[in-house]
Amino acid sequence: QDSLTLGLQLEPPHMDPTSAAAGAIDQVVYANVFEGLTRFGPDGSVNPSLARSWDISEDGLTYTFHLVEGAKFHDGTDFEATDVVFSLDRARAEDSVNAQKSLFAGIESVEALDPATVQVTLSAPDGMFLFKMAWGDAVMVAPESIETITTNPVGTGAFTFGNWVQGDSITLQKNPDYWGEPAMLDSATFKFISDPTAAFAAMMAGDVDVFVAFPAPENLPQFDADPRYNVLIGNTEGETIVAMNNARPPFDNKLVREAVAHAINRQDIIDGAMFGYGTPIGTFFAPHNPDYVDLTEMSAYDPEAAKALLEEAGVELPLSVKMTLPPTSYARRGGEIVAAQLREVGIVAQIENVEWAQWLENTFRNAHDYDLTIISHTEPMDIASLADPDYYTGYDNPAFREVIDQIAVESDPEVRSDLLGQAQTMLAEDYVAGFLFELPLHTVAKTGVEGLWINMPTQATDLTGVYWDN
Amino acid sequence: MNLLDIRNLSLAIHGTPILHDVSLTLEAGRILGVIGESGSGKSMTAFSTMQLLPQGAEPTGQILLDGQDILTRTERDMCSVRGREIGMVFQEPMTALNPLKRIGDQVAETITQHERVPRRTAMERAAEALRRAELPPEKFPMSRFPHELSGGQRQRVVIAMAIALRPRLLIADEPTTALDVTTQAQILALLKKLVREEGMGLMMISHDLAVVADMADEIAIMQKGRVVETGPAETLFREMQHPYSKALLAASTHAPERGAEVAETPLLEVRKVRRSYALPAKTPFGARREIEAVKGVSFTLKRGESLGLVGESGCGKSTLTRAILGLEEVQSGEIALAGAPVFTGHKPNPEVRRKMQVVFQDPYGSFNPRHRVARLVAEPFHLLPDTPRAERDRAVAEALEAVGLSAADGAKYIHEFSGGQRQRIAIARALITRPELILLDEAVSALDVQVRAQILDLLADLSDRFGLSYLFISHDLSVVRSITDRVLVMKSGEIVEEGPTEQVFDSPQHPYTQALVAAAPVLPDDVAA
Amino acid sequence: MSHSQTETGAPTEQGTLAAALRNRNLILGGLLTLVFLGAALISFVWVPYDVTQMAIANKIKPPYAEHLLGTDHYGRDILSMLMVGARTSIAVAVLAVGIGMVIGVPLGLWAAAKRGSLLDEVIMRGNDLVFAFPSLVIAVMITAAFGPSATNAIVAIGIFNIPVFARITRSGALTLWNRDFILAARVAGKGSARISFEHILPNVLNLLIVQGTIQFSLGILAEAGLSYVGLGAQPPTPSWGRMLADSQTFISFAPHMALFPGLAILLTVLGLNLMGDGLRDLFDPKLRRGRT
Amino acid sequence: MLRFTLTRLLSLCLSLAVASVVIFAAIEVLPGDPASIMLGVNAQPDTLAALRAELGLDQPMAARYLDWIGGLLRGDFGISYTYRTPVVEMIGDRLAVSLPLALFSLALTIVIAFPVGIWAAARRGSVADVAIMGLTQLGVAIPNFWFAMLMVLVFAINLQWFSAGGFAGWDAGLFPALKSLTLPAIALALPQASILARVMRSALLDTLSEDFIRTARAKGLSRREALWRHALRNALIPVLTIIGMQFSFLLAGGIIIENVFYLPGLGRLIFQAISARDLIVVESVVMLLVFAVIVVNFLVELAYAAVDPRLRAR
Ligand SMILES: Nc1ncnc2c1ncn2[C@@H]1O[C@H](COP(=O)(O)OP(=O)(O)OP(=O)(O)O)[C@@H](O)[C@H]1O
Ligand SMILES: Nc1ncnc2c1ncn2[C@@H]1O[C@H](COP(=O)(O)OP(=O)(O)OP(=O)(O)O)[C@@H](O)[C@H]1O
Ligand SMILES: [Mg+2]
Ligand SMILES: [Mg+2]
Repeated sequence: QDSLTLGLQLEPPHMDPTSAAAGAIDQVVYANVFEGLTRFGPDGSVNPSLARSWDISEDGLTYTFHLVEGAKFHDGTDFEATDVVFSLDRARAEDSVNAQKSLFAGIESVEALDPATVQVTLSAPDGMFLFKMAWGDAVMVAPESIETITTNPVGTGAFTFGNWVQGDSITLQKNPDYWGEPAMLDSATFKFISDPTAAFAAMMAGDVDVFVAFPAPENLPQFDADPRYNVLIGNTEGETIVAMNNARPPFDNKLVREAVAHAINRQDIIDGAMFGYGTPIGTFFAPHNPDYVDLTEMSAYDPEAAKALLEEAGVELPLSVKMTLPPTSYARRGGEIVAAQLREVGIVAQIENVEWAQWLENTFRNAHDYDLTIISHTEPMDIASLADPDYYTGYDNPAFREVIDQIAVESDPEVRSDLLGQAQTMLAEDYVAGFLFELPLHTVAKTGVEGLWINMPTQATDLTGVYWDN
Repeated sequence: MNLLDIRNLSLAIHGTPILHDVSLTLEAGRILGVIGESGSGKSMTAFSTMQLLPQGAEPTGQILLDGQDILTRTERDMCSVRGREIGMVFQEPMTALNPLKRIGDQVAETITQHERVPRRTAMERAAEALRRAELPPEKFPMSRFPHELSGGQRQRVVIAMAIALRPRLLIADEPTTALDVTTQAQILALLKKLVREEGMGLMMISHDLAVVADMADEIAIMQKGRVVETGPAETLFREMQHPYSKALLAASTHAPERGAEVAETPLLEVRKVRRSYALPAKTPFGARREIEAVKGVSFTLKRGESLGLVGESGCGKSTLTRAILGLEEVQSGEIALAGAPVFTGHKPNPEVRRKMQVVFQDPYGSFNPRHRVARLVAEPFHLLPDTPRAERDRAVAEALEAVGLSAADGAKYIHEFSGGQRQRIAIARALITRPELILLDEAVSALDVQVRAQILDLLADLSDRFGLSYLFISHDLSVVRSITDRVLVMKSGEIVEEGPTEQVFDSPQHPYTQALVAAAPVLPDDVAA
Repeated sequence: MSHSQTETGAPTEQGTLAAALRNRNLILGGLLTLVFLGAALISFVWVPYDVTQMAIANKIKPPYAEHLLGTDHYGRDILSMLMVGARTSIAVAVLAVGIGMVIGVPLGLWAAAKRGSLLDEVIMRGNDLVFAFPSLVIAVMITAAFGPSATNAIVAIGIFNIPVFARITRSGALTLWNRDFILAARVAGKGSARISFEHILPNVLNLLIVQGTIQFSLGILAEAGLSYVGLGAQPPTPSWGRMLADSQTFISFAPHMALFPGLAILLTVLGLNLMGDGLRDLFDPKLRRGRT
Repeated sequence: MLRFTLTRLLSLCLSLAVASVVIFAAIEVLPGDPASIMLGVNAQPDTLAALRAELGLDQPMAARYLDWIGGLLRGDFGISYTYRTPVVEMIGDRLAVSLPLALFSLALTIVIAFPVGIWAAARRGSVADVAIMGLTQLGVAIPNFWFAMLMVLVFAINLQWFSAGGFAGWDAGLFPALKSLTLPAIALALPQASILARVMRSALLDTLSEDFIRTARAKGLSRREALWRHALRNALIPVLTIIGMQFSFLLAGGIIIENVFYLPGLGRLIFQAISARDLIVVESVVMLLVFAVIVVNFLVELAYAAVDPRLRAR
């Protein structure tokens, strides 16, 4: 058997990972169709990809990338240094619609030294630059194919884009001319099944071989008990938090936030909303990261303390607030449990279920019109975003900002690690949010499918190493 | 053996007794005339014979057809009996036809139901049946729908349906009430022929004593659910015993006392009225065809006058009625009541409408089946706002009693009444507000002579006391003669003769009028005395 | 036959009542409906367990002595949820059907009365427009404008019901307008509005009763769909529809979570339908027993 | 007839014109910005602005309306914001699933509902009637997805006769395509058939008490024959009305079923489009639906006239 059918919950809107934030796009094309200069490994490490190696100047400002040889785009054209220049210039251009344009903000210039060498000059040293180049938004695209990239992506990867039945499935074909280790599968089909029950049925009926990010954790024990299936449990970069609007009452008062933190029983939420899957977190940082500091004790479940804190804060009980919930299942379920827990200490959280569009517009972006919300931040290393006082969390702490600024330019790992620890502690001490858990990743696969990523350091379904073991 | 032998038939509907020990017999090749009081159970006896009783009816006794009891027969059996062995002409032809099926198909269905014949043959035979029922397909295409026919035409469709298979027993419930006398004569001749030549048994229910006297071999008289008298036709009328029978016969020649003065002021003026109906075009984009039902009719009706309108079935009388009432717009011509046009612009004039009431030719269809009779009768009060409730109730009770029903009947629904009772309810409704003009379209056709006499007296009395005027449409010339001052004779959408009633009937000028008068059935002289 | 026939024409109240009592459908339907209405009412003063209280440790228990109908995925008592949920579900469905009828039926009557006219065209095309909007889109629009709440769910479902009732009413009325008793009413000087209500409406009532009960059950289910996109009763207020929707992924191993709300909907709708059938018989003059 | 057709066409055009304004106005005011949804939580303001410009969202509403409507007139429905493909193609693809599915389930609905409704009406009050009406009750009250799941459990997971969902595509051949629509069609048809059967029964009971049924019986028709040949047609008008509504509804109303069977149908397209605020897609689809509903109702109206000659005049 050399073809594989994978189930995914979300269908990508189109195929260009460099012009939309939809993780669903990367989920299909990252590492399969498109490759960047560097790439993420299954453990989140940054590895060479189209850049086989690189030199960094002393001052940390100049990166010289040596490109792999013999790489070709799927349309047959060679992959050369000019393509790198094109791709990076396109992403950082004035009218670029790259969803992560900030990744390229530090780039001063990009030059092709020769067909196999590219030099990137930064405006300031950036310890994260290679990491940034591994993102799906920084993949290399062919200038000739830009016009039709949304429907017919042309990359350098081990799979070529096959066929897209909109609303139903996308098929990838093995690229026979791949420059590196060829793929072991002949073809792979992604089927898009958004309904959790349908996902269960499709898996059970054998319609799909693998379901990446299986949406209903309550069904996992059934698969686990079934010898025909393997359940892979990994982690993502998703810190799931009860965000509190630090910029307006009552949550501008740290005591109230602390009360909320103590009113929340993480384990109940993990059990009730995630059916036991998910690692508790005590701050805004992924627990599988080596720099993670376990601060969960600071916000241990303690309703009595919560009540005392509320009294100390002098708020009138019952305290009535609004909890806006986006449509994801962890948010809706978690929200219901959080509301029940808050009620125990005298906070009445009125639940308002909203659509994603409304959540983005009203809660996240413009108005920040919310008291509480639940959301998972899935970008890797996104602790820095909290430093922005205009961020929806409304957290405004100059000290924290300073630490984050230092991290950005620090390249000594030890110092960085220390700074990251400081930042994490500051967030926990300020009770910026109710920190719940790291979003788990469940992949259900038929027995015999090997080589799947267990964790999701970035949104991707890397099929290059996947094979059937029969 | 008798063809039909009804023995001690009793019937109750939802526990209310309707028939008591009814016994009747009929031999093949003979005619049994059933006459009697309206509401006496004639139709119910007929329905029992067909086993087509309404919900909740429980018959007891025996109905023997060829010695076999119908009441114990299975429904399956009955299906092969109905239509083939027993045919039935229903009293109310207007509602008896399926509105969505072409008349040809409805007649042909009787045939296809019982015989395996190709559709073409069935249609040919249906055409034949219709022709025999005086509805030749050349003139009245079989593709017509019931609503495109006049009352009398529909009645003939029902007759054609019943005789299509030449059943051995035909039950005809008032088969000619909607037919003009000439057509009636032809239909009666047809029935007679079927009986005499083909040995059919005919049970004929009728209020027209003259017709019955002419047709029947045996006569049964019914009253209050009982057969009060039976006997051979030749002798029965002369040797009647039962007081009801005597009263009935006496009533047949009753003429109401009329003393109303006819003023010279015209009340209703009809000028050059034309009304045509659109028939569906033959091809989707072809021109529409039209038939002209009323072709330029003019007449006036004076205040206090009772004007008769007689004429061929289908000549446009009912159409004219609807036009006068302002229910349908006419193509041309004017209609004015007391000087005011019934139509102003394209809207009926409410002022005018207040002064008119009508008794429709089809009493059953003209009542909402979901309202109680009291409410139905009170409906015209809508025209007179602010009548107190109590007064209305009193008026309703009074009106019902005036037409020979009881006030308690107001609580019933319309389907619980007999044909004649419905007609009386319609009359009660028309009279209740004492309008200036009442249009009566075959308003007494379903009434027994006694009740009819009562109603005619009532009409005459109201006219005397309140100056009511009538436009009286009827096929029964003796009735027209007794109640109207003047008469119009209509044929094919035109008025062919007009004049004082006595004069027109005694010395008819137009050939059609002469034919009409000649065809009118009369009781034999010695009986009528 | 000893019963007296009242001599006044008025139908006796006892007659109707007696007929109603003899009507098995009506009684059974009424009882069923009462049970659920009663449960809803009782829930205002007493429920076995507080439905806002969760017991995660005790989640997804099949029925047992302490929780007669088991517990849901948050360990809440399903019986209590059903009782409280009855309030939302019945209210939403009843009111939504009410809105649909109160607006849709007159529209349909009006359009039928003016068949073929511009007015008919305008009404019916307007209905088409509303009907064509997927209810989801209407729901999203309403939430966007007014925020989510049960009231808005009622409005959204009600709006969707309007064209349904309008069409049904019009179709029934069209044929009735050809009947002769309409002519009689017009002779009595009644305008089309009056005729529509006095003569047409009683004769399309059967259709409306049937459609009403259908829309009622669809309304309960629609509320579930709407609360999924955020419209509808917001948690923790339970509703039957949402209980069902929530139970979807548990169906393969905890069917009781779906079974009981499903049964509740089923029985309520069954009750209403029986009542509808009973009413239909009660109002059908031809089926009435003699006035005894 | 010619005039009739012309006035009908005119009415259709006018209705569509009015509908377009209403639809556009109603949908454009929805809060939520397509650009912001596409670019996600990390997008910078300048990037958002650039994308809005690219999509033409920076234009004033009137200009966008004219643009859209002008395109519609030329048969060009515009380019989807999120999918970046022509809306016509997307709708076409989805219709290739939804239309056959709607027809399929409507056919099933009719095939089930007619006999059932007629049967029940013929045996009013009998045990069979009560049982059948109880079942239709179940059909109306059972949530769609529940029944769908049940069928999937039985026929896809246990018996493995069908796949649990998905659409094989017409390229795969008629049989596989129909096969993949079978379970969804049944799931959609069940409640619709129940509804139709109930309406059918009720309408039949109304006509069965008319006088002409008695006439038909007098001709020797059995109760059942009278029902089939005379009552049925008279009961058809409300039934046709319901069928018309059901078809319009089935075209896009099966969102839940499309989700459960992960079919790429019109309903899911609307759902996705509205969630992503792909307004141009929503507007175009709703426009299409309005068109479909009007056409269907026009056909229903024609059917009325075909059934009832009294409705032909005027
Ligand atoms: N469905 C019914 N329910 C109750 N009573 C009924 C019903 N149908 C008829 N009746 C009553 O039965 C009696 C006999 O009715 P039937 O129709 O046989 O009278 P009839 O002799 O044919 O009268 P007519 O000459 O007026 O037609 C009437 O008094 C009538 O009120
Ligand atoms: N809707 C219609 N469409 C076509 N033709 C019609 C329509 N209504 C009536 N007609 C025709 O118009 C003519 C006049 O009908 P009308 O009902 O006025 O007759 P009538 O004089 O009342 O007859 P009768 O005494 O039989 O009741 C008839 O020939 C009939 O066939
Ligand atoms: Mg009679
Ligand atoms: Mg007439």
